[in-house]
Amino acid sequence: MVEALILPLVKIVIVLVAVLVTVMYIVLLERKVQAWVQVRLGPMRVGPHGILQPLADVLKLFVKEDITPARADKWVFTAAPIIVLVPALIAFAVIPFAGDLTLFGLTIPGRIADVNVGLLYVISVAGIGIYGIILGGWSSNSKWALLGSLRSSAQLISYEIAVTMTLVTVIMLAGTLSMVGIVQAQLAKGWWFGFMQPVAFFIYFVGALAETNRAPFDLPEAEQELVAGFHTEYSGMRFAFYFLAEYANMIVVSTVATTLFLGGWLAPFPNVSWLSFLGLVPGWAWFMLKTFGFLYAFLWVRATFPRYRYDQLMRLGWKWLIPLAILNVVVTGLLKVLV
Amino acid sequence: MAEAVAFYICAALILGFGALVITAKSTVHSVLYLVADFLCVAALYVMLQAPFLAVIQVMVYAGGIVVLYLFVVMLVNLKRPPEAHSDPRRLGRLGVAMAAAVLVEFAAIFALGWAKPASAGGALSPNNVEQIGRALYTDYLIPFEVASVLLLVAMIGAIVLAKREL
Amino acid sequence: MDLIWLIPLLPGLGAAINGLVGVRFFSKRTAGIVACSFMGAALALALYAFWQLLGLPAEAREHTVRVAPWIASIPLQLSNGTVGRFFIPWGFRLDPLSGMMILVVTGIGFLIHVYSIGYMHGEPRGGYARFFAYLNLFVFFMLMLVLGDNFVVMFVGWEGVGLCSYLLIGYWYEKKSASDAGKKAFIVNRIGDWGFIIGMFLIFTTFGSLDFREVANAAGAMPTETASFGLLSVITLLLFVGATGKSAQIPLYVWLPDAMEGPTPVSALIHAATMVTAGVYMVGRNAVLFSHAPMTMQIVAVIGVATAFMAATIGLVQNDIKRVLAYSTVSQLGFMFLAMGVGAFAAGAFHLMTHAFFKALLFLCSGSVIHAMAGEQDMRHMGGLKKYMPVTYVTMLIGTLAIAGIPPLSGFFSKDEILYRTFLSNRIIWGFAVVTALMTAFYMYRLMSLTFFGAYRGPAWDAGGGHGHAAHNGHDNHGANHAATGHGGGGHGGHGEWHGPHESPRSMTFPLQVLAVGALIAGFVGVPAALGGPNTIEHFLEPSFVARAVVAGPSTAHATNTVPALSEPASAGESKGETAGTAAHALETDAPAGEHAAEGTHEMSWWGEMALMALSVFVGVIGILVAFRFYVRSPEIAERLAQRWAGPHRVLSNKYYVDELYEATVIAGTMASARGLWVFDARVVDGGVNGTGWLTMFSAWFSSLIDKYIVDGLVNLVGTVLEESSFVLRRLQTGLIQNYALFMLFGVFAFVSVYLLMR
Amino acid sequence: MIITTTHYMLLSAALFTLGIIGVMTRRNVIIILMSIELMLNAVNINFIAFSHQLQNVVGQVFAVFVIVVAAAEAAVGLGIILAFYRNKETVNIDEMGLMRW
Repeated sequence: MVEALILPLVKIVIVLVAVLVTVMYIVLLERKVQAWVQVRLGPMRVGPHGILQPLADVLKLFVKEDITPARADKWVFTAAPIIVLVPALIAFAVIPFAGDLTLFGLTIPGRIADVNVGLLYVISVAGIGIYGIILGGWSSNSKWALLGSLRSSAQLISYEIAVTMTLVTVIMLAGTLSMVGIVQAQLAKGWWFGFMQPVAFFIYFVGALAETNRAPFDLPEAEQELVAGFHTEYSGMRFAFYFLAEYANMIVVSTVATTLFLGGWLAPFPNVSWLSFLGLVPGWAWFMLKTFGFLYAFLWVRATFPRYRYDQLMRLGWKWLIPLAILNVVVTGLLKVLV
Repeated sequence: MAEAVAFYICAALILGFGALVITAKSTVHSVLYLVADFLCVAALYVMLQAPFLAVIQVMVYAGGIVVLYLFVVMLVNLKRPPEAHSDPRRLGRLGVAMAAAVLVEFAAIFALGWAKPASAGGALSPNNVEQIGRALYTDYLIPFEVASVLLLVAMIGAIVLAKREL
Repeated sequence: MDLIWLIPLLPGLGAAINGLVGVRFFSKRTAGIVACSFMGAALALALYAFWQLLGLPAEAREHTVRVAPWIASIPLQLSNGTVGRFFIPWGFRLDPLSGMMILVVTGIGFLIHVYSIGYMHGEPRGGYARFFAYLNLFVFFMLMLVLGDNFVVMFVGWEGVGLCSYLLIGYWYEKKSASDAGKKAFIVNRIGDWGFIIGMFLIFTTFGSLDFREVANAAGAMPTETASFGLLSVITLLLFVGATGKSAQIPLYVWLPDAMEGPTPVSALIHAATMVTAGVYMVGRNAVLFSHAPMTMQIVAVIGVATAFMAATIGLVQNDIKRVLAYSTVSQLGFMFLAMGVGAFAAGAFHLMTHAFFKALLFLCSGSVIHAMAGEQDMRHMGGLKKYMPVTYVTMLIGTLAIAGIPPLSGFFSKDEILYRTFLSNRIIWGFAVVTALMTAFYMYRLMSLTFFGAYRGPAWDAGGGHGHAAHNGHDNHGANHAATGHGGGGHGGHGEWHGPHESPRSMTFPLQVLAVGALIAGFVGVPAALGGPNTIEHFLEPSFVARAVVAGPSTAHATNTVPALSEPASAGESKGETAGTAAHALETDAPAGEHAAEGTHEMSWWGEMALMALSVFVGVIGILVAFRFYVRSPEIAERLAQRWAGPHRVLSNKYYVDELYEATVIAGTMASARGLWVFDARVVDGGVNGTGWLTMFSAWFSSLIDKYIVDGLVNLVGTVLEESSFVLRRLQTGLIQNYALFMLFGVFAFVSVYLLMR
Repeated sequence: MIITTTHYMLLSAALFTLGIIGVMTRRNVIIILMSIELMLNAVNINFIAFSHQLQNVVGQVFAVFVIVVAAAEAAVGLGIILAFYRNKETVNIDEMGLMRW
């Protein structure tokens, strides 16, 4: 009873809290990083060095008036942010944050569930999130929102293909769809798949930027053109949901990248004997470290690159990344057969 | 017991959402009900020890096909209600009656146990992704290839149809 | 000598340049220089080749050059059942006969080219270049004819010279008589070519080759057809038909006099010196074949002497200066064929050469006269031109004496040789030949007399310009006048204002002088043994007329034996003492020798030969003297004679009515049969076609009825049935998809119900 | 209370009938297409139920093929609807009678 019900519930609560706190502080981190890159200070007023700024933001969003546009489809308008947020959160169900932990005599797996089609689960759940964006834009009954949602969904669908193709190469290397199995395969091979599949890793990174609508692919919410994209008409708590979902998605793709390409909870080079002291650091710490590294790359890219034009974005996706990813699959298959 | 509860909940949701799909006034709502219906069907698949199919159902149906429907619904920006015009010769009620009659007949056949399913033959492991893959790439290779050609043709056909001018 | 293929090619090149470029772009001067320089080059090359040929030993004087294959080897079945190779190379062969011919062709051709520069200068620029292109082209084909080492290459040349002859006779094509004459020459030649081609076919199927040397060798191995008229006789007769066409013999001579419509240099070159001798050359080339067919030889001799006699008689009364020369040419060609016919091939070829010289000379002189008289050709309007044109007078006198056979001019030697050999062969023919020689001397001197002696009878001229205009150079602008006055009677056109007879320019008199020298001395290459000469030409030419002794012994002996008086050409001189008596007898009688002379008198005593010579000289002198008396001393005698013998005179003047005869028979027959064929075509063939058409239309109409009522009826029936039934059935097709689906659903319901009911 | 394959078959039949009723009654072509998707899903439920019943993977393989066909059908069908809508400004199936007599 404890292992079947209580333990998963506890883990779910832990993960949810951790994700929400992380989101809050990722926002602060983003503002700080942006500021430092632009030689500014960033938020400084709330708490020392603005450390309490996220709390203030949350408070503001909670108390703000929630406006529903007059001719909006209210039902859908309300449901859309939830449809976005829920898949982003349930995707964490199959992410292995750590190896097996032993606590109070119990062996606790370092994840909520180990589904044998875990990777496909992540992909399919991520696909559901698109509905939220489309419906949000459509139900707002606003041109800005509609155009933003169309752009966004087209972009998501396009880059989903390339990203899925890179995942196929990982599946081919690991021989399993299970997230835990993929990490164990990296342990068995002695190499992170990021080193074995640099091309796939690169495509995944670019695709992840586009999937999460991050700069330089933040076309759907391009402020200068579309005000705020699909969530132009949202405010207050519903806007907070979208906001949350976006950053939660960032964390999802970062954790997936960590699991697939960077060895998950494994210490670097676990089978190199003189580096074994790295194993003293617990697995969940390595996982956090890698995930934050990946997230930092997101922020870094945002501060560095200018935004793509829409046709350039599509051309990059369809004419470069997808063919490259398919080629990568073919080459990987050939090498698997020949080597 | 738990399985039965889960089944009846799932079945109720499936039929309920199905009914909503065919009765909803707004096409967009109809699409949303369809998605919900599919998700429930996916849950049913999980109960039937077909997790791969469940995931595929979500990924392809919910994540792909129904998005397409949604797009089309949004693009078909109708100026008048889509069901405004009704041909006097249509036999809708007769169709419903006939469908009900067929359902009753089938239900009779199933419920009275006249059609007995055969007993279990092989062994299906819970993790059957590998089995499906083997079947697809060995015994069903040619249907698989034909299906891929079908998809390619459908893709080209859809592009040709949807593009305003080539 | 390996470059002999260049000899024909050079004039060909000249023709191409003048014809393709010159007609449009060359000035008259350039065109003339181009043509003459190519001819000069060909002449130089020919001389060089000939000199090399002389350097070889007598047996080896035969050199073949094959430039390229033409018709690759085609296997064809022969008459004897074996398979022959029909292989035709572009082969050229230089041997004594063709060597002599190329010298004649290039030498005289060159002189006539030079002459033409002066003679044709009144022509417009394009026509001038065209003329020279034609002339060069002619020389090209003529050289091909004489140099070709097989029948086909020879035939190319043969047809080519025919074409050039046509082009040049019709050079003034605006004039109907000229173009008619050209067509006549062409068509009459075609008749002869027909024989030639059939002969060629027969030769190939008989011998399996068309190479002259191979054919001669093969023929040499065959028995002489003394008794029967065999295959060789047929072949040679057919070849001779070709020769009569080209060389203007009875019955195909009629085109040659008309050919005088062409410019005079053309007459000289083609219709006197070279082309017309092609037939003679061809017969000589196939001497072995002919000598194996004595019956054909007999025919050749008879035709030859008949032609000679007939043409000479016509020539007696003609008044057109060129026509006299034309008939003279026909007559002399007859002599050559006579020589061939009696087996004196070398003598015939020798006469060919000397004739080329003096006849070219005579024609060019006549051209000079015509030039001087501004196109006048009628001798009755000439006279006394001696003082106006001394060079022409002297050279023409030389030519006349040469043709009349006065020693030591060239004509004497060759004609005497022919007469001698004829005497040995057949006395009757010899008699005719002697009479012809007499007439030759007569009409030639008549021509001289009417032209140069006596009083001037021509039109008066405007003496205002004096005589100082003599040198007509090319800078005078005659073109416009020429075009305005049209072409004078066949010579060259108007000179604008005519200032009376005058000597011709240097370019014309120079060839006259050269040719006169030739006519004087050309005979010395053939001084007969009787006069102590070596008779060089006969020895030189002999290898061309015999089969090569390549076959085995007995047949070789046979082959040489069958060439009478040729295999041992010098025997006449060596054994002169032995048969002196018979010869004397033969000389005295001067009558038909009878049958015993046919075989027995193949050789004569020295005295006999001398006597024959004296006789021929005597005949020549007589002819000259009579002509002198008739036409210079007392012209009224000629008129009296003409009146007394009015009938024969009219016949002669009208050339025995041969043209009219042909008109009435051949041409009218052809036209009539053509009309008949046309009627046949119009009535029977067209009627058949129309009948077929009508039948087709009728059957089409009938089948259309079937189509309309039966086939269409069935189709319409089907359509009607369907249409009617559709009125009922289309009620089901509401266009509502759901209704269709309902039908399907109903089907499912029915099946399930059946399942439920049946179980 | 054991859930047998018959339960799944009854569920499938009910869902299929719902699809039929949708096809029969609605005039919006898009909804008709969606009803057809419902019917296909009903078929898939049957396939997988039998796959479970027979412990045989072939049923699932066929379900995959059905999904493939459904995807193709949706793509082409929606393409046709778009093209038709562009010309006639309607998606009402009762107004799609061009080929009727």
